[in-house]
Amino acid sequence: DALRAAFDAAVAEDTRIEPRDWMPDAYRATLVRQMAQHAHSEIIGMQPEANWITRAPSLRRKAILMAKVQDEAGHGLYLYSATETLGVGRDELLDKLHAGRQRYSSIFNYPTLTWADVGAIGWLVDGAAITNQVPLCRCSYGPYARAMVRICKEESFHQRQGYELLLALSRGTAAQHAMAQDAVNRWWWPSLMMFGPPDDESAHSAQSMAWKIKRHSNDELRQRFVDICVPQAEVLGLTLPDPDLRWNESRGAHDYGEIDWSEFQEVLRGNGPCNEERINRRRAAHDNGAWVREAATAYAAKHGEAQA
Amino acid sequence: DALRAAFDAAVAEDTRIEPRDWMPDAYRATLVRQMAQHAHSEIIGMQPEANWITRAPSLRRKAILMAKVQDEAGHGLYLYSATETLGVGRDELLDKLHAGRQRYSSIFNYPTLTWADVGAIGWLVDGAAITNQVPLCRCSYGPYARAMVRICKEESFHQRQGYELLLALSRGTAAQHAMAQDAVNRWWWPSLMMFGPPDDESAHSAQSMAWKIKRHSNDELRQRFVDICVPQAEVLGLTLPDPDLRWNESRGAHDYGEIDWSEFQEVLRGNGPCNEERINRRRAAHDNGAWVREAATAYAAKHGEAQA
Amino acid sequence: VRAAAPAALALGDDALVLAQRLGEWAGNAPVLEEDVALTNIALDLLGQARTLLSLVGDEDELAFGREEHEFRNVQLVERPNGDFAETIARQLFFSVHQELLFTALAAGDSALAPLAAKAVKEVAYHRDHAERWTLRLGDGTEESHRRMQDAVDGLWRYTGELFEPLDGLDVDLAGLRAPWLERVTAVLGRATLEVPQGADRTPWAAGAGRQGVHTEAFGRMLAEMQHLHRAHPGASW
Amino acid sequence: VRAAAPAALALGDDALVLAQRLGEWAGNAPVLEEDVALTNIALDLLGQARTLLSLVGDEDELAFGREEHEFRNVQLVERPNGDFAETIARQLFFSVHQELLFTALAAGDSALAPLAAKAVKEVAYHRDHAERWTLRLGDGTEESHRRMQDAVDGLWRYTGELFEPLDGLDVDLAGLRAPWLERVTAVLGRATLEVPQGADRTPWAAGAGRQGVHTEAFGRMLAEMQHLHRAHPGASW
Repeated sequence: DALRAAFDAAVAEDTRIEPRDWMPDAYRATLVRQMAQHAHSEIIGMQPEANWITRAPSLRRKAILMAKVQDEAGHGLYLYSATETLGVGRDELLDKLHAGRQRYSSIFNYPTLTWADVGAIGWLVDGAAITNQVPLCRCSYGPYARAMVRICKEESFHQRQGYELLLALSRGTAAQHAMAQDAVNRWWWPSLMMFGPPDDESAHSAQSMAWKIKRHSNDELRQRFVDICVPQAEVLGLTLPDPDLRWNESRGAHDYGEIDWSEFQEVLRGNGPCNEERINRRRAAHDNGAWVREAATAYAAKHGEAQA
Repeated sequence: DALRAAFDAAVAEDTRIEPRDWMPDAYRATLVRQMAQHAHSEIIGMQPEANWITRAPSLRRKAILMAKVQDEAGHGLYLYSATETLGVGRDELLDKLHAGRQRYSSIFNYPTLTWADVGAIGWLVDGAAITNQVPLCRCSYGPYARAMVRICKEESFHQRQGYELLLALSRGTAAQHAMAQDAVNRWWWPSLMMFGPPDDESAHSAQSMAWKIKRHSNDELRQRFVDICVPQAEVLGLTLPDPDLRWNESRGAHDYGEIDWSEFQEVLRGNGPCNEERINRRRAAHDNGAWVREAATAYAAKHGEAQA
Repeated sequence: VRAAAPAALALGDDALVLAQRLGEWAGNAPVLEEDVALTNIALDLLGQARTLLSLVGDEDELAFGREEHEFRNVQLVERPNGDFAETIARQLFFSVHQELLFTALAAGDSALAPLAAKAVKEVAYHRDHAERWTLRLGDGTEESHRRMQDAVDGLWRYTGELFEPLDGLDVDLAGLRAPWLERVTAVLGRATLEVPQGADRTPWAAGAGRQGVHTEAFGRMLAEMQHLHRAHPGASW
Repeated sequence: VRAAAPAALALGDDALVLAQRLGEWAGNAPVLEEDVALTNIALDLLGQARTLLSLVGDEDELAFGREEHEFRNVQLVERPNGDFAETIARQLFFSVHQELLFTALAAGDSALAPLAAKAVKEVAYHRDHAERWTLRLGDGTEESHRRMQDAVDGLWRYTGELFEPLDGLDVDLAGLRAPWLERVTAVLGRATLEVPQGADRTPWAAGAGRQGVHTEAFGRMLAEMQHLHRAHPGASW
């Protein structure tokens, strides 16, 4: 019909789909699922880094880390606002998160064990996120694309700060260098898993690419990320923990070792190091805050103020 | 009557009154009040010292401190058992403590701000307690007197350990010495207040002395304590914070400065630095443990086991 | 600058310690907007702290290398976060004070005037934020009213210290108490809360922070804050 | 002794870290008898830790001077106390293991045999204490049953690490798993609790403590434990 044709044409011509435009139900559902997962990842992702706010070893680093965690909360706000353009509110999505019915990025189920992990998250995890997200700035759904433009700008700032943190450690004392290397050892493989399963096992990819919600395959993005990281690791003076990593002249790209997908599946199934801690902490914050939200609602009802 | 006469004779002859003996109601009430206050002081007194268990600066000191705090819990147990010989159970007394209807020693409403406070409490607070308590080993009520024998033995052990802790600090680095001096500065006057108000203002003293529950007046005990501490402070190399403190040849005792009884009254009224923290912490431990005690009772009921 | 150093240290410690406390909320706030707001306030305070401490010496040596008794902050800012109401009450009391103080400082010509002039706008936001929440909690539900009143009552005795004289400050702190009380009273009144009747200080508990006497909770806070820095003496970060 | 050093360090760290956790209970126990009992167990463990660490080096340098990744304790012992049920479940799992291990060690002739022979009696008491409470909580009220089952389930994945091989130990740790499981199963059964069906380890979370990989909570525990010592380098106490 005409609506479907207009939608298809808009996608084909790279015109943005906007909230009031007609869109297929499956397109809407896919977007909501992906944006919710992204929003949840931002707010769960505050935890591993906030773990070091109180212990940051210099005031400058403490300020940078606080600003970063604050940005993540802000990203969560943009993204929940973007889902609202599709008629799905934040409260509903949070309930699903707390009930374990919606996911967040598995990477946040790994622990931050040392200060260097803050750097490794910035360099590798934010780096991987950016590699995933930059194409989303051209995503077919307007509000999501615009949110991603702002988010990517801030993420790339975080990524540089993480890199610089690691550089300071790598060039610091022997203990600091070892701390940095240890962090990279622990975060490298989980970061590669952030791009999702190999292309031949990826469930939603083909339809998402047709809809221009997704623009590149998992393996393409993963390769791009590896090729970016290798020279950066050299400058850092840190070793990526993969004996099979080497330049492949013929492909014009780096070969890398096999990823342990069984670990990925375990973390997805809830058996990662911190799955329980993360979701319990989130639920606790929400439950402990219930009386505050109720007070704000009651006050607004009495005084006609928009809720806080 | 005959019972009264037998009681009076026993007190006069320094024979112990035992639980099944007849005793005046006021004697019983005075004993219960004093023993309960003493028991409460032991368990509240665990808090300021337990505050440093997790932070003790050497394993040896950590072990000594743990053992001391454990002893205090044990003293609480003896003393609540002793009140039970007078028909008043621990649960009832704890309820009164938690409701603010029975007191504990005001000294525990001061904070332990540094590691040296652990030493100052041992030397001064335990020292004052012993000076108060040694005469209680000859108290007219048998179970109380016997509990005090055991308690005094352990307290004097604690007192020596506290002294030795301060000595190590005083002879340590400049920062350690300063820490020790600061602790003594903060604990000296409150320790002197532990003997209670001056004799001419002491409400219960006369009757208690007649009953041989009490054997010396507040001011006598306070003087004894000052005379013990002055030479010990010299050996420690620490100064007692009282410019009026000096040997009085004619009295054969030390003169000391005026005590700020308004502070004492304020702490008694609940306005000390830690009154709220101490009682809130105690209530929280009790409330958080309610389900555990209920479980033990339920299990005992099912299995006929004596309650834990 | 030298003349102002004791004041810069004390005010810097106030800001640092409160920033540290507020930083504990990150990821734990009752609503996402408050994760943003509380962290934002913490960041402002941390910025103030860095400027102030740098007037006195090396900011990191001062923050991470001092013992408890060398800190000069008021005890109010070191009080544990407690529930959200306690955090808001602490923030209200402190921010109203800081806005008055920085406004006065900004009008003077001491070494602290530039910092105060810059910070006064952010502090006005902190105060506004605390006021709004005081209203919502005080005049919200029965539970929130009770919690907010408990928080105000519990922290009241830590407020008097804010007005004790401070070396190196060309502002009459005692003179700020009347306008402070007037503003706090107005907000509490609108929030249907009682102004506490108890003392606003006690000689040993609250009121000694400026002389380096703190509360038991402060030592644990510093242990967490300083441990990593102290574990690597001389390292750069 | 040198051959046994890696094992002495690991077992010493187990005892030290669990003592530190139990020490957090002092003054907070649900009943006064448990203030005594938990502190008593903590003291026994601290004594074991001191003996074991002294076989390796200076006990205080080891306890207060190492970074997190240098500790070799199993992750089980560093888990936060949680509620009383979690503390009891942790203690049951650990004490049953320790009793089996020390019994085996005491029968051998390694450098750890004397410590094990001395400690085995106190460990039997720890195990007995944990068993009694497991029974009371499991077979007490509905609430205590639920809490105890949650605790057992939640800690189960930290138990497998107890049976991983340890350098310098002349005991087949893997061989202790069967008797351990038998005893734990018996106690849980009597307590009307289910033996958890989930994995008793996960490759990255629980099972890496012996290689120096710990959990987020451990860093905060060490910060508190080490701060004062580190704040006064070289001082004697």
